[in-house]
Amino acid sequence: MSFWFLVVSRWQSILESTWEHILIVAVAVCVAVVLGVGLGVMITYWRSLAGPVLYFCQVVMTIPSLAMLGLLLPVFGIGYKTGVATLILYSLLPIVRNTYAGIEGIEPAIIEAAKGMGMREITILRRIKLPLAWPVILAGIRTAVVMIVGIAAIASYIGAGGLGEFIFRGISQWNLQLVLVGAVCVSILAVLADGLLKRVEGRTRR
Amino acid sequence: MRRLISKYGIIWLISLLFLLPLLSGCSGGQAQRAPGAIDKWVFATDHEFSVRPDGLPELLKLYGFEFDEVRIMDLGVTYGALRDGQVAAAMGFATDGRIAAFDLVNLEDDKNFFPVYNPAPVVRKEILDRYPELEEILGRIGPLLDTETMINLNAQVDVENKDPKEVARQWLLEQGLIKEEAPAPTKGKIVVGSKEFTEQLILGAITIQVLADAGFEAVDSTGLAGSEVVRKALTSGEIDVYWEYTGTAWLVHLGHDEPLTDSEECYNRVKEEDLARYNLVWLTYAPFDNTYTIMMRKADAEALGIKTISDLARVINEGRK
Amino acid sequence: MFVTCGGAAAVYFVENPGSAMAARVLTYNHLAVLTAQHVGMVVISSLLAATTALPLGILISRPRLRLLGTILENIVNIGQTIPSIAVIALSFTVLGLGFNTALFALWLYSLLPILRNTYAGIMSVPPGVREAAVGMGMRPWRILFKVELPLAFPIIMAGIRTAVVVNVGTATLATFIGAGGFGHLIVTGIMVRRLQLLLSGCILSALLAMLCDHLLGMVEEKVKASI
Amino acid sequence: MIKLEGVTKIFPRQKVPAVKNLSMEVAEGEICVLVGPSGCGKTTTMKMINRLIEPTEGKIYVNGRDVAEVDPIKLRQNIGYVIQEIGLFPHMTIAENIATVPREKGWPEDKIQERVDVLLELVGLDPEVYRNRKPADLSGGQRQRVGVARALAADPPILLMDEPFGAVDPITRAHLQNEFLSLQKKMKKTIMFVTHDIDEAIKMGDKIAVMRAGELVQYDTPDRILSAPADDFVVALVGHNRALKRLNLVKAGDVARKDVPVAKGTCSLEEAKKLLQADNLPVIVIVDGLNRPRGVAYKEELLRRNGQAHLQEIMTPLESVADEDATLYDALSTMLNYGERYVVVMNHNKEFQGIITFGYLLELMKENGS
Repeated sequence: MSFWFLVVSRWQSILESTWEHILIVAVAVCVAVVLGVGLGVMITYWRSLAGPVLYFCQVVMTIPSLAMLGLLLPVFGIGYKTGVATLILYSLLPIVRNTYAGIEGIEPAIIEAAKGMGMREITILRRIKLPLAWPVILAGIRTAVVMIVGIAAIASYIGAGGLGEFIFRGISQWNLQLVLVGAVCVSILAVLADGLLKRVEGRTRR
Repeated sequence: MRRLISKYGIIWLISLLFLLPLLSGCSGGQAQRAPGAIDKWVFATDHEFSVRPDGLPELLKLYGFEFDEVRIMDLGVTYGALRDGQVAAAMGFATDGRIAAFDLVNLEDDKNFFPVYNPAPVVRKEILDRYPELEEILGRIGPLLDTETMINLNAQVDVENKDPKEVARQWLLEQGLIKEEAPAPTKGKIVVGSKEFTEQLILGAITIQVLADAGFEAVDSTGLAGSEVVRKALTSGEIDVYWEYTGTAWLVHLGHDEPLTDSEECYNRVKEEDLARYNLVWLTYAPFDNTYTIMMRKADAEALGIKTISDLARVINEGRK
Repeated sequence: MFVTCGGAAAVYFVENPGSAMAARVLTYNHLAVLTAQHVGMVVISSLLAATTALPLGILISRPRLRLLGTILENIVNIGQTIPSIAVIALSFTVLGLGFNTALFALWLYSLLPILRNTYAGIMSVPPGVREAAVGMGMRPWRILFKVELPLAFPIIMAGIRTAVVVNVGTATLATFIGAGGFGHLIVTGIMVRRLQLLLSGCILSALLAMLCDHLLGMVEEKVKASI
Repeated sequence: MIKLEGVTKIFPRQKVPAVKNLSMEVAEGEICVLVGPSGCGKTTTMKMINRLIEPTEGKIYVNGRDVAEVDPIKLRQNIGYVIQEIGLFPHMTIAENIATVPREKGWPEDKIQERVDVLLELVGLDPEVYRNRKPADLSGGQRQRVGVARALAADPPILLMDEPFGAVDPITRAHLQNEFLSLQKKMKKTIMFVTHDIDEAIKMGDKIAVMRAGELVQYDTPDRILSAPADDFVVALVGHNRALKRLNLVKAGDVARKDVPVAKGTCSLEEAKKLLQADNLPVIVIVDGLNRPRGVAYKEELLRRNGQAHLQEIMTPLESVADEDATLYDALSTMLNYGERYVVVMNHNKEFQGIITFGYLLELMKENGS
């Protein structure tokens, strides 16, 4: 059976899985952005925390994703939740790092000027720091998204759904076409997400 | 830097030496050998079976033999590994379509090691009370499904890539269980569920079409994740009927620790307990048993005269001497 | 330090398997085999990847092959969006079961970051520096080895480090295709819900990743000092 | 010696030639400065000489040999090449940077090290201090010195310099220019020098080639460029104050009046008055025993005083002085700075060389201008 025949005959389940995949990634990214940016901002105020937090994120990155899924499995149980939790952890590093770098990279004179004009710290953060650091943060989000779209495929193994199911079923059935469907769809998703965020990035830069 | 270059050259050479045999090794794929000429007994299994108390370790103990090597891989890959001759024997599921398609045979579990997993339609009591004819309508299906038949149906989906619904319809027509055209629904709505793998999809499709033929409005809710999910859907009333395996119900849903290895006994005890505890009715069960199985290539098995796991144990143990 | 941690973790888990099922898997012999498999996969595939990606990256950064370079760069970028499990699965369905297939998949997957960083590293050499080298009459080979590669070295090394760390993680997936490794512990642990198995697999593979990263960091320092 | 014959360069996918039918010759030991607005083809012209760019048409000869027939590697190794400070290899030490071409040529290591030290001394950097530093540790001016040293490493007869002093601040630049000129006095290299700064061109060049849109507009001595610009483009390029700029072309030491009254501090006022009467100078220069100027005595002051005093007692310490290498422009600006009508010129040993007065300066310009 050819690849295209498979795509045509199973388009419904492919679409369904793709939607699941998007959903897991989207939920994870949303949570990770809130957490990551928050954490990133926090460590610009408590400098002593910056080292440990960034190191923790670094360590997370070295843990194989399959192992991470396994570790969180007893906590969140089979399925969706473990998948999302894992993806959140993996997307934290790029987002936290870039938030930190983005804010630290702002010209001190700008913040000086804002302070000099009598702006309160919270206003400075909201009106000056975050908008200026936003392109860098967005770049971090982009890295995170591309990465976790791929990791989400592995999360199918613990029942999180998504396009990884095609890949795992492809292994089980020794079926190249099934694997291809999974791989190609994940890859397309990643490229699309990347392109989309790049455009958003371009718009904010302007 | 100059030192680095010379080092680099050496690494390059070494890796070339690695790469060449690798590439030539890759292109081969299927090992060619005469039937029965097995010099090393390699066994393929998935991760779970390799450590479960009712899995490989106890099986080996019961039959009294050892494999030379156990290779662990993803469930389902074992069939292909066996077909390509990369292993001599493998574990699988008894009704998998690939057993027929790949020219494999199930070795008979002559010491009744494996627990039984006969499927039967499970209905909520209240539905059966409302439509007592269901017992007869669905009860007809089970006895017609023996292991051979189920392997064939599975093979049509898994190997020939047919649609489960089409496979089910074809079989039902052949058996004369349904007419060409289903009548317009005159009776009530019945929601049919199933787990997500091939066999369950076929069983679900069969059920739907039989019900439709009998004038019910059969709603398709097949392909729901794993057994926990489907079972929950049944008890909560989201679905009305699905096919469950006796062994699964006994070990998972009813929470017993000791697996049962006799079909009749297992069915009766499950039926009794499920009705009492959960108000679920088990209809007539099918004779096919989707349990673990030990498989070999048909050619190898015939050449070595192996039919049962005991035969296998004997051949291996004799080969050692 | 990593080795000590890993050893301690292994010993602890072997001595306290927590259940009969875990005890069956967690023996010193078995762990040694799994470690050998995992390390073997990672080391061989990484070495192969480095030795193929470096020359290739250098090749496509030559001005005459600039077009090829841009094309290949795009292919690599798209290739990196393919999930690791898919690469393993694809090579498995084409090449069949086993260690060599895993090796091939890992090689292919670590090729990309190294190739990309080699190319990017060489392209990042300031044009003024390259022009000065050409203008002074340095021979092309000497420019490559004395100017371009030393300047690109940190970027290339970053690529290799990324590749190896990812490689350690991807190698855990090789257990699905019968190539063993720490993934065996993890998958078995997930399958039969035994935390001890799971943890031992996680900790060993994470430690291996950190160890590799650390060693490569040391190599980087050494080489940097020597050029 | 560099000779270009009908050289044209058209870059791929471009219609307009970057360099159009250019012919010129740089004599041995001369500095030829290519000057013009950016994009006029001056850098392209220069890069064709060491074959970083191949000409579309025409021939280029270096020391009488057609460069197209010389192995580009050999060719380049015998042509020093200086570009802005960015051209230093950031990962190599200063010594390694300088040693690049000698290494390429396969010199023995001890000779290379010796050469590196000599060159570092030559460009005014202490070898002990700078040999093992990296370019990043140096200031812009120091890096530029290293750039020059590197180009001179294998003692090439020809130097190509592409805006070599472009990236440093004006004060450092003037410093580097002066040093380089005095170096060139000893080296006598044939130099092709590219800049967009007309002042630099006037200061550095023996000959200036003004280019516009790939064509040679005027190729002449700086003086002629200033006094007889070929067309409006050159006029605009040199600017409206070209008369003032011409002062840049004359060295103070070359024109300073030497036939002026000089006296020792122990000289009596009466004698000094006698010396002064012969001339209309505003001051009399007081020197010590080694002919080094110590101060001046103003004419009015001298004439007002009577008696047996010595010159020493009415001496004003020396302020308005210029080096013999300083241009008249510098001399004039010194005069203006101190509000004086004279400037005393000294050589490098601080010995008295002569004096330039404001009136004399006007006379000089009148003579040259006609």
